[in-house]
Amino acid sequence: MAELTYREAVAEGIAQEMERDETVVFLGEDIAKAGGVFKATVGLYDKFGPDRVRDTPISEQAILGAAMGAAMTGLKPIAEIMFSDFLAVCWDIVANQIAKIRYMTNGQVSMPLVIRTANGGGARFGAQHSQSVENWSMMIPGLKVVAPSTPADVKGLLAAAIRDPDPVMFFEQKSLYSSKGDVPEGEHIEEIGVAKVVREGSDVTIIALAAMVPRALDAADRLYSEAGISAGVVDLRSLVPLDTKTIFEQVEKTSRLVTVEENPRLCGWGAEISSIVAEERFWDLDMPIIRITTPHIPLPSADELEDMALPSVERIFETVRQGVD
Amino acid sequence: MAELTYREAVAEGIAQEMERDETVVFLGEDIAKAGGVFKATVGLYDKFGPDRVRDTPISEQAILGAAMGAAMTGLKPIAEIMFSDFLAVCWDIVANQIAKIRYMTNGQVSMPLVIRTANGGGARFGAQHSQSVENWSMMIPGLKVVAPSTPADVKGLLAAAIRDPDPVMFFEQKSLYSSKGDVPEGEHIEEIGVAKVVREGSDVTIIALAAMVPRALDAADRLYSEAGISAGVVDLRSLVPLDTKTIFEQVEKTSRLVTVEENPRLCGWGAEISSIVAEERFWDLDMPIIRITTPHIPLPSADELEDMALPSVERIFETVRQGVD
Amino acid sequence: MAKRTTKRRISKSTKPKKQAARKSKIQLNDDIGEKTRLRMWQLQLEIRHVEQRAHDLFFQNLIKGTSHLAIGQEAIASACAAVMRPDDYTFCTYRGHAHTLVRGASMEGVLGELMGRECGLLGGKGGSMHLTDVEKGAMGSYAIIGAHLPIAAGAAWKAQYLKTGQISFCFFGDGTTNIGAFHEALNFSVVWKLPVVFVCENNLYMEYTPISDVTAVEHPAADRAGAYGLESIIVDGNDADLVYRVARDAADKARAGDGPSLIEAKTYRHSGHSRADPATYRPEGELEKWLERDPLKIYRKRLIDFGVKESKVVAIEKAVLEAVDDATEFAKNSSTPSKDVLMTEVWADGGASWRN
Amino acid sequence: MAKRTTKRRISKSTKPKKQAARKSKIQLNDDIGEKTRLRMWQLQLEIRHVEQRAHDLFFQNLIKGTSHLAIGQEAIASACAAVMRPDDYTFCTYRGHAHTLVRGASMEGVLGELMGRECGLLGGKGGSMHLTDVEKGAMGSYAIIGAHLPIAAGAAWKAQYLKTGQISFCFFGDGTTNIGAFHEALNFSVVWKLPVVFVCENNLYMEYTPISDVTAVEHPAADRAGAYGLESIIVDGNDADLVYRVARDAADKARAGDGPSLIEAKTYRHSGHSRADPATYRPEGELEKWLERDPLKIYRKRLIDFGVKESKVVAIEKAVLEAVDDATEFAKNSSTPSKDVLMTEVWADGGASWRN
Ligand SMILES: Cc1ncc(C[n+]2csc(CCOP(=O)(O)OP(=O)(O)O)c2C)c(N)n1
Ligand SMILES: Cc1ncc(C[n+]2csc(CCOP(=O)(O)OP(=O)(O)O)c2C)c(N)n1
Ligand SMILES: [Mg+2]
Ligand SMILES: [Mg+2]
Repeated sequence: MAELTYREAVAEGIAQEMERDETVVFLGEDIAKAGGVFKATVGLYDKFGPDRVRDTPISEQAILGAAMGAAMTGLKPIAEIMFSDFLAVCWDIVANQIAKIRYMTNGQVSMPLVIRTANGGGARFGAQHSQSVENWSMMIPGLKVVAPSTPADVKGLLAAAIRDPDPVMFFEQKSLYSSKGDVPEGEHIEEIGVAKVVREGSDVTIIALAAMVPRALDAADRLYSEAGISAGVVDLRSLVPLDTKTIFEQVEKTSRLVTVEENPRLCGWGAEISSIVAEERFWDLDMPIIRITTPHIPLPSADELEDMALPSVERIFETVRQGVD
Repeated sequence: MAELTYREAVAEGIAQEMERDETVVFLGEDIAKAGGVFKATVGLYDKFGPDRVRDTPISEQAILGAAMGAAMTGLKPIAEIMFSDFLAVCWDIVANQIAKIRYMTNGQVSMPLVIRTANGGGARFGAQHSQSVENWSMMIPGLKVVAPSTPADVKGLLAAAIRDPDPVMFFEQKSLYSSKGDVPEGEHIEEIGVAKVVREGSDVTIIALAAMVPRALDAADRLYSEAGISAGVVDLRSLVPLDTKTIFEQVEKTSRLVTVEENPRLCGWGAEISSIVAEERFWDLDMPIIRITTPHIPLPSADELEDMALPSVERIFETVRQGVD
Repeated sequence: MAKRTTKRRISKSTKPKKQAARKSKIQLNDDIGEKTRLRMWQLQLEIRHVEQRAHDLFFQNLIKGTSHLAIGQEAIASACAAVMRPDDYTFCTYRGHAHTLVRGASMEGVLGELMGRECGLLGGKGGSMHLTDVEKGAMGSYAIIGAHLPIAAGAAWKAQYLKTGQISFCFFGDGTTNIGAFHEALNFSVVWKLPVVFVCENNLYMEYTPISDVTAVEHPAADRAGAYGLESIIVDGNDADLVYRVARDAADKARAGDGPSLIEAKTYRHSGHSRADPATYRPEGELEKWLERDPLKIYRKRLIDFGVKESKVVAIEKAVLEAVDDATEFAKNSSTPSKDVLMTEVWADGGASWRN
Repeated sequence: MAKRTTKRRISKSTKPKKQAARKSKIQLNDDIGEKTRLRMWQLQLEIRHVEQRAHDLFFQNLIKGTSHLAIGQEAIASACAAVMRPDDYTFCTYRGHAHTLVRGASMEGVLGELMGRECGLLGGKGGSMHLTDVEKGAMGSYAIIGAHLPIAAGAAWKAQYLKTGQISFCFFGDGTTNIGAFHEALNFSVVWKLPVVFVCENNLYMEYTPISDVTAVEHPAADRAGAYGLESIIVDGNDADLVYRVARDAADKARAGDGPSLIEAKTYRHSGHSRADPATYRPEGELEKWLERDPLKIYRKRLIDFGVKESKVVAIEKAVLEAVDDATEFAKNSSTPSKDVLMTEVWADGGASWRN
């Protein structure tokens, strides 16, 4: 084990896979010589050279188009879209092309690629550089969607995403880049599609993702110490495939479900989970399903406003406490 | 009253507003001289001339960018995006610019525009020309989302959308273009954000949108005649604003809720409604909330496959019957 | 300094001398040669007759949805195919029956897909706008304007990275030059020096709107070449020999590691944009003018002038027609897709499951 | 035929004769004139000092998030502002403090927004990348590359349609010329003959990557002008007079109904791309070379050479510094936004409700 930051784990995960597989290549804006604007890819250019780690123009459609063309002809590209908000400028390539081509061609074309992107708020960057858009991808059939919350998962899930024969949207949460954690040394790989029960609980289950996981854990601590409520926390880790098995197990156990999302309210992944549970585990529920989300507004930039908008430990604590009451 | 097709109602709605307001202008690909590829805008060019009804290059970002710039400086543009799938090529302008600018500028900028687009499947056009993407818009804060199911609502809601001071995504369902219905003559305007109970029922409430409304109605007829189940049908008409009041009234009355969506499963609007009801009307429910959707796959093109994928009258009938049982 | 933009305008073909057949024979075996010419003749016929069949099947209600015919544009797809190596990549549009066929995709596969049959290239899942035959190098037909230009660049990137010597051909229309992805793909390909040949088939119209109404320059592709430091190339797209030569030069350049080319081929579609379009927006006489420049008419005359026996020319046509008839029968008799395939091939594991 | 692309290269300014002050005086009142020159001097100073203050406040942790300074690029914004009518429209990027200020937005408003205070132009809701002051014609700063080019065209469309005589100025960087929206906006504006002036501030870098590494042509904007039938214009962007003249010509053209222009102004940012960037990727000596061509240095010398009294030049600078100090104090003392504003102004009714 070594203690790494979330951002260092990105480069580790990529390096691990580039070392074992010559067909893994990496492209994006300022990712090579400069090591990425979040410094998450420092060292890769020096290690793997200009043929495998390539800077691009500001041309997101070309970046993802190139990744797609390379993936369908034998490479395993990793493409960086600097901020997840910018997926909007190349959404056609993601949603209409990459996601659909295997199905449309009845399996003739494979699409083993990874799109990495910095997701989420908390950095005072304003509404166009702070969105949590994992649900944009979840709603498109044909995309796998992964969002790690710890450095170890960054490394293990990113490696898994690179090996995956299908397109994986890999959301790195901006506000976690400088967080630290133990990461297995040497080859490390995790399974995509498996949620993790990061805290056992008996009264209520809180399902969270990415930056909301540490907040849910903090809230769970307070719920226990301040209100005597035993809250389990599930780190979803992947939205597609979705680990409904783990969700159901926890719901069966606690009969109460709360989801915590960083994305704005409407059509977030919490809605999907709520609807699945309301359909398939309805009779297990002892409490309305509660969703905690950023309100349905663009994200403001001033410290106080942004902090108010994103689900806070306090809000999670209060909402769950009142809900369970 | 005059009997019009859904497509004719589009031109009527636009003409009504262009006549009363000089600042209403209309742009898009092949919409002027050719009257639109769905022939929904025939006659407008002749009536209002080349300054107000303008053909554009194949440049969706320019189309919506121009509409946005014109809206923020005093015009009321209507922009056509030929197929809703193509929203992906200009998604940045929709999701990051148009939707956010009022909030980001603290209200300095208004955005009175309408984006019309042909939505949905059933025409054997394949995965890139058949998507139902109203949920793409619903999930973006700052967009209003309207999807009419009848010619009268096309005229009345489109007129309302044009008058609305906020950006409205107006989804015309492709498979309904040739359907007919009575439309009020003379000025006709509907209120955005009000759902319509199109069939009263006491056992179960079916919530539907656009092309799913006639199917839900047919299924309700069969449920009554073949299974003795009294199913109410709500035509949602608008996703944002969402008429939760009407939804709650129906749920309180029937205690059973089924949503019918044409979009693929994950993060569809049905999930949002299910989650709202599971949170706020949980104790009224006597049955799990059921969602009927297109499966989470790209849409296939062959007749049999596409028909299997989209929610059919048969599937709605069977699912509701079994659910209520 | 910016590279000076160079220009090439190719509209004159090798003129065969009218005299002795023997002399013609020699010319026939010029840089193109008889074998290639007969192949291009056959390919053009295959496109023409499959497209006409598609047209007929449509009006028999055996083809649903939409379809976009390339009648009148056959020379371009055929000549480029004649230039390609079997392992080269083709990327094309919804107007891509032609480009798919010429790579060797079966007529049953093409017509079957249009008819939504099990024998279709995509098993009925893709439809006419997405014809693909990966084994033949036909890497897909793309139905949203612009996207396949950077995708073609990506396939070229793979060839460059693995040094396979393959190249990408990317076909698109005049209208496509006004969308953002065109610009990004061109710049990107030049900067990365990718082995890709971009071929703009300028048929004068987007859907129903003349390209000149919506484009800032006269030649939508060629007048933009300079913006990427590329040579401005315009070729008569109805003359397969001329297209062959520019395509061959571009392919040679790409294979030599000298990067992309952008070719504008002037042509015309004889029918409307898609099945339902009667093309009433065309000025009177325009179609007639272009019918005189029908690529098949031109090429038939060329072959005869070159001294190829008429019987040989006709025999090829007859064989193609028979093949089209056989394929039609086969496709008609193919069953509709089985219900099971609805939920297959979303993922590489063959399935469609998004949950455990 | 395509319009021949014409080229203009402007890098030599009016040379004031070194002799008598009286003579210079006459030159000072040339086509630009003293009043405009002093205004441009003041505007450049305002930008410089507000930006430097922003830099300082950042390192005092009073500005969060990010910020993108225009130190070194002041001449462009200032000269264009001097050309504009008060009712003209400005569209700019995240590097837009400059462009917003020169339209007359208050320094408190700008600094306050950077600091997330209630007095900010956007009440703390937008942040440094979205400065907007609609009353002053500053129609917004856009933080996703490319989008504001077609938006600026849209504002120009409105002016054209309502015949108001207004024009749009749209500012963007060299890196922006490689994204699709650039291409769409240029073509669209030319086809519709919109009164919009596109100004590319070529500061040699996108974020950390030299523009020449990722661009197919040497002059990212000017070498693309021909692709839209536009004149290729390059101007020394560090000389306000030169920028003023090309901007004035372009504005005149737009107002006369003759459509858009594309101006490439060569310049350099003295600091890194954004607050956290130490700009270590720059070759040694590059910054120093450009510091010698500092627009303020150039312009100060110009004024003195023209015979403007040094005391006058200095007085303006002093007044600007005082204004910046006052604005800083004001902004520091402004409260943080009240919690109520979180849920306002999503909709025109002032609220944020998505349901009844
Ligand atoms: C992004 C996008 N916008 C619009 C369309 C609708 N559309 C399909 S074909 C077409 C015209 C394309 O013209 P061109 O590129 O000249 O090709 P051609 O059809 O003439 O071969 C249009 C506008 C589309 N498919 N994708
Ligand atoms: C679509 C998009 N891609 C990437 C970025 C990240 N980004 C912000 S500024 C920038 C560089 C822009 O360079 P240029 O246009 O030259 O402007 P400059 O910053 O030099 O003024 C990049 C890549 C972005 N904001 N939007
Ligand atoms: Mg065309
Ligand atoms: Mg720059």
